[in-house]
Amino acid sequence: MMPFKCNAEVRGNEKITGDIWRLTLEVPALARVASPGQFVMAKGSKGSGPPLWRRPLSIHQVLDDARIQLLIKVVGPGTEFIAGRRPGETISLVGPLGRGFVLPEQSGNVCIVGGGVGTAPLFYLTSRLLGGSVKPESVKVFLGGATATDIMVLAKDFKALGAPVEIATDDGSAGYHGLVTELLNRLEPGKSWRVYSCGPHPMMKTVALYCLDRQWPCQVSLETLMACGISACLGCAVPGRGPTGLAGGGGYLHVCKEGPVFEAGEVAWEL
Amino acid sequence: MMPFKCNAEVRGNEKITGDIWRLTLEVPALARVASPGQFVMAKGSKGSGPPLWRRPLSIHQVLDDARIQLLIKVVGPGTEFIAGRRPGETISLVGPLGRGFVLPEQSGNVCIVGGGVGTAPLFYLTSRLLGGSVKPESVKVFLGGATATDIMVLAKDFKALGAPVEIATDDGSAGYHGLVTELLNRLEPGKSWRVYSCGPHPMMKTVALYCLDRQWPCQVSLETLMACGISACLGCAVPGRGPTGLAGGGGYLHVCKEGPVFEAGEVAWEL
Amino acid sequence: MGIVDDRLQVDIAGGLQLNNPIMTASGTFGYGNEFSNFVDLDRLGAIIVKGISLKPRPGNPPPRIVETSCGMLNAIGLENVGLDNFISEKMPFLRKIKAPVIVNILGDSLEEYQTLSEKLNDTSGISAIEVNISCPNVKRGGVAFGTDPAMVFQVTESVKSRTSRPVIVKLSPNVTDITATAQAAEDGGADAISLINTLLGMAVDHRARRPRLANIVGGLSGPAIKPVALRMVWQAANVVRIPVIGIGGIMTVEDVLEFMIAGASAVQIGTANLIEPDTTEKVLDGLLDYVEQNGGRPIREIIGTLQTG
Amino acid sequence: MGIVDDRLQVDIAGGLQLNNPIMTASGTFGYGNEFSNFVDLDRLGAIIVKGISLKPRPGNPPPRIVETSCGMLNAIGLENVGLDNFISEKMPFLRKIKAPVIVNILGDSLEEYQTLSEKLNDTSGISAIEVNISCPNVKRGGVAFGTDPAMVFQVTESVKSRTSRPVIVKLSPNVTDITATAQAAEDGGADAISLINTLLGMAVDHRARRPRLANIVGGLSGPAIKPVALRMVWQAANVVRIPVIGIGGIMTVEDVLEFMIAGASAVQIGTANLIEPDTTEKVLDGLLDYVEQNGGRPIREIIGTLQTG
Ligand SMILES: Cc1cc2nc3c(=O)[nH]c(=O)nc-3n(C[C@H](O)[C@H](O)[C@H](O)COP(=O)(O)OP(=O)(O)OC[C@H]3O[C@@H](n4cnc5c(N)ncnc54)[C@H](O)[C@@H]3O)c2cc1C
Ligand SMILES: Cc1cc2nc3c(=O)[nH]c(=O)nc-3n(C[C@H](O)[C@H](O)[C@H](O)COP(=O)(O)OP(=O)(O)OC[C@H]3O[C@@H](n4cnc5c(N)ncnc54)[C@H](O)[C@@H]3O)c2cc1C
Ligand SMILES: Cc1cc2nc3c(=O)[nH]c(=O)nc-3n(C[C@H](O)[C@H](O)[C@H](O)COP(=O)(O)O)c2cc1C
Ligand SMILES: Cc1cc2nc3c(=O)[nH]c(=O)nc-3n(C[C@H](O)[C@H](O)[C@H](O)COP(=O)(O)O)c2cc1C
Ligand code: FES
Ligand code: FES
Repeated sequence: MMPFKCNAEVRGNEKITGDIWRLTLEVPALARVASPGQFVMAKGSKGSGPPLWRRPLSIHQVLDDARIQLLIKVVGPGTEFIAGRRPGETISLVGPLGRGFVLPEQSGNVCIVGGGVGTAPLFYLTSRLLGGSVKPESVKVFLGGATATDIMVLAKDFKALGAPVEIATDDGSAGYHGLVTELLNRLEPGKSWRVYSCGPHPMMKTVALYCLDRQWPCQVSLETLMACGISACLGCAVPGRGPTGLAGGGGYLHVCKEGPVFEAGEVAWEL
Repeated sequence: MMPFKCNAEVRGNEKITGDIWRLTLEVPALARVASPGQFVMAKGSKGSGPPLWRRPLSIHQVLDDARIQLLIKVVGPGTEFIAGRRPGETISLVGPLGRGFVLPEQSGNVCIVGGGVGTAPLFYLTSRLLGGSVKPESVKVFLGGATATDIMVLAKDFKALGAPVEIATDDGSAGYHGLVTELLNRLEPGKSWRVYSCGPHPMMKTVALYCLDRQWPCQVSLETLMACGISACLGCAVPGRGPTGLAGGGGYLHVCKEGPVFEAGEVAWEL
Repeated sequence: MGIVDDRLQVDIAGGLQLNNPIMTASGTFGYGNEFSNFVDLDRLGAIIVKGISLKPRPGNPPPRIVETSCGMLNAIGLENVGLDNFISEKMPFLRKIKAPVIVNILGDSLEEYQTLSEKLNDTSGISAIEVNISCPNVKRGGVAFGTDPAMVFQVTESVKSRTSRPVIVKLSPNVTDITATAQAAEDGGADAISLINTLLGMAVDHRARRPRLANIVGGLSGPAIKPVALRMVWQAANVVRIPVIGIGGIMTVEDVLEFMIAGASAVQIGTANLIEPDTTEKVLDGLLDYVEQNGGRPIREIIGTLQTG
Repeated sequence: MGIVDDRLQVDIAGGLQLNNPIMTASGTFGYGNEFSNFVDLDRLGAIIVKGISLKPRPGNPPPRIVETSCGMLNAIGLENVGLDNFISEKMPFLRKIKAPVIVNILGDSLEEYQTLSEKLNDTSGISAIEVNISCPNVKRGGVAFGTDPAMVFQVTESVKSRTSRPVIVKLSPNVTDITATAQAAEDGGADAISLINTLLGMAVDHRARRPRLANIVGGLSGPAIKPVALRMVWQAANVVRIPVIGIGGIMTVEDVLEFMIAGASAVQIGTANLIEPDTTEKVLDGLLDYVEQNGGRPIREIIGTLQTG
């Protein structure tokens, strides 16, 4: 599906926690075609900024083939502008962008590992998985956050999808006291797991290496700075592995084009 | 009075016509000291812009020594931002700035000539004149605009002050069909008039030369681009006359410091 | 909009006539296909593709880009597919587009520029060559070429001698005197000059106490640099007789008019494509409106009409 | 804040120690008194006044300024009251301020620079001289001085020979190689260098088809130029041993930290004063907070700590 530019009308804007907001946008053309793991480039200013660049945001959920939802953590001027839009206002979007998650063709065990606002794309993924060949009882959702409030609303939403959720918090205020990656040890080692992950880079690295060790299929959604999101600037490079990867004598992967979702083995984690 | 920087709270925002707004700001420290013809530099953006510079705006009226009013015509991003502030929001101001109008020490005939939004500072001036030594019957207010809607609300406000108002419109939709400067011929030539004017540069030039011809005292309030308003950048230069003026072998006048109000004879109109 | 509007036509580079003055700046428009869903590529004045070198280049390590006030820095390091892949993989698509295709080339040595010119001369569907002598990201060669008039002359001359295609020389703004390099390009036989490439800049992460670009320095582009670009276009247009192509911070049709009035026969849009991918076509529509509001006078009449008296 | 906080002290220019690294940039802070209601002038690291010439100058005709994307152009043309009026009218106020006063000088000839240096040497209350060899607004002399290393050397040497005050040489960014002029200033005996002055730019009114500045070109300043300034400060600091003073687009304390990490011993704040007249003091407060958040380590420890490995 080729990306396009459009104006999306804000239909709802819900505060999740202190600095996290969920926007509901009416934009059927996008909602109909966006697949889990894809993202949009949203204008984070009036006119030509600042900020100058658009901001990449994952598709958090698609409703009724007509609306999309974004989960936004305010970290700077761009996210502040976008998260501050009120119902009735419009936001300029370019999308759908990038290569999303590859959904399993058959049923099997699936593990979702999300960290903080990185969980955004995993929600749409999980609802599609459960709407498809995957049964709730063969799914495990591990969510990590700094503290309980960061993650409780999301955990509730995942549970509402029917998925069993386990939580880890840095401060122990909810669930396991520690890193979400440590929950991976709870997966029965005998089984094979298909793992999907999104979150801070160190978290994904741990997940990826854990899975590579066990030869479990694992897909991660990377984040980089992006100027365009449409593979025009080549700014979003990450070192790749294999024949076309840097580590294999080749070059860089482009997160907005070949990603943001990669197989764990495609990324040169050591670089 | 030394200028200072402050945040003023918006108390009211009234639409005058299509693109003209009247803002009422709670800012007692300024309201107590601002004299007619002085201006403020208002921030026309969030953060450091764009626009980068503050925007010069005349003090349109002072209420109860506590509030000031600004009359703003939206012509670009700065005025759009300022005119768009809602009650409860604040605006950053630097002021009061510049040299205002010199009020007459004795009674006498006074003529006020305003063009479009240039009329802004003349309103505060007129209320101060009428509150002082000047009698309503010895005042004439000439207001010009492109069309009736541009000027009718202002005309009503001036009338409410008790001043007799005559109007000129470019399209003849109200009052005299022609330039406001042509109304000057209505002033009884035998009498001496003290003239105050603000508006587009060509209009003020006509007024100034008309008065200089008749040796009537005349004060004009000039507009230039301003980066600072506090006589730091020297950007707001206009050619002056006389020993210190360019035409007299001297230099430039600085609108934000020696002005914005000048005696008609101080300005080198021909340059 | 299938029919050509001759009121927008402009001449650049050795008899090459463009249907309109709106071109894409190298490195900001990929190889064209990335934008096929955002603009009608056929309508563009010309498409200039990402700079091509003889061999594929992986480019610089990340981070490669950083946002600045009204601009951005890039240190992509001229990542590109290399000449052979370009011809085999990218040209088939580009040949189907009605807009002229201009190939931006870069090399580490005179020989590389020459080989590139020769090989492109044998490739069909290429309307002109733009010689990038000014990219600040390549540490060898590139910088010296772009800032030394003698080298500019030499590169221009050797590219010209190997190709029958019109040659545009793209100048670096990181020089004391742009008129010297502009003149050198003209003397070397350039059919046109384009300017400006990016200004050398830097950004610092004060928390990490590290440069924000792995390459330490990068090229500044976007609205921030427009005043410098306009000045250099005006200065260069005052000394050369060949067409000047204006580049730098163009976002709107007003920006295009400013560059043309200052002396540009055509313009290139760069960073704006990254933010609003339909900029080129929007600007083109705006230019058409402008022509119509001005009594249908051809746009070329405004070139170099700046009144400085 | 009457007491001096030695954690903010920095050394610049021939043994001159500043209480803190925050200085005002010439031409954006008037003669100091314009800001006495906005900042506590006593607290500033140093005050650099509007550039002074031997005779009063009326400056350029208007328009002299224009706003650009995240920046501004000025072509004030170095309007100033002249040396004698400066000494008689402005110095009495400045002598009462506790902050060191640095006088920025400009001339059309070597002789003018020399005479200025001599006369200022005889004036009390002046802590240092900053030599503006780089202002793009003066058509005679100035431009050549600032861009040619040999001339930079010469001006520096002759100013140094006429004054016992520390001499700061202010460099032009409109050069191919900032390290060459930086080195020339050091070789000429400069006690410090400051950079950057404004980038030469231009703006066009497309409706009137006229330049927006009567002088046609002007100097670009403000956040837009910060990446270029940071790059040049870093480059210059890598080649000279004398202190480097960073200037260009500084608006916030983060900007100050970036310049210092890149190699600046102190900074000057210019355009920001025009917009937020209390910037210098706000930034100073921010710097104090920074020092306190960093365990009270003296700010000078961050100078030139950029890790590029
Ligand atoms: C494919 C993709 C999908 C994303 N999806 C979401 C999402 O669904 N919800 C969400 O809240 N955020 C998401 N992000 C991150 C989001 O794009 C950034 O937080 C945003 O661009 C920051 O813009 P800003 O102007 O608010 O802050 P800025 O001022 O630009 O940045 C604030 C700080 O965050 C850092 N930063 C910004 N962007 C990134 C990045 N991509 N990686 C690492 N550090 C960064 C900056 O260096 C700076 O320190 C996604 C990013 C990518 C690449
Ligand atoms: C002392 C003084 C008092 C003023 N008082 C008022 C007032 O009370 N109410 C009011 O509405 N406006 C007033 N103005 C004018 C007002 O400052 C400008 O309209 C405003 O700065 C424009 O900002 P902007 O960002 O909206 O538009 P911009 O995009 O900055 O400008 C829009 C257009 O207007 C032109 N322009 C902007 N400022 C001026 C100027 N000063 N002179 C001539 N042309 C200009 C620009 O060149 C441009 O073409 C005053 C100006 C001065 C100098
Ligand atoms: C991400 C990026 C990549 C670029 N790559 C090239 C390139 O490969 N060859 C080249 O000649 N110029 C390159 N440039 C420079 C642009 O073509 C253009 O000269 C410059 O960006 C100024 O124009 P702008 O301000 O409109 O972007 C690149 C610019 C950007 C932003
Ligand atoms: C309005 C204005 C006037 C200036 N006048 C002078 C001057 O007289 N002498 C000088 O050396 N620099 C002058 N400058 C340059 C500044 O001192 C400073 O080097 C430049 O503006 C970059 O810093 P900034 O981006 O913080 O403004 C002037 C700058 C501006 C904006
Ligand atoms: S963000 Fe521009 S190529 Fe990926
Ligand atoms: S506007 Fe800066 S001196 Fe008047």
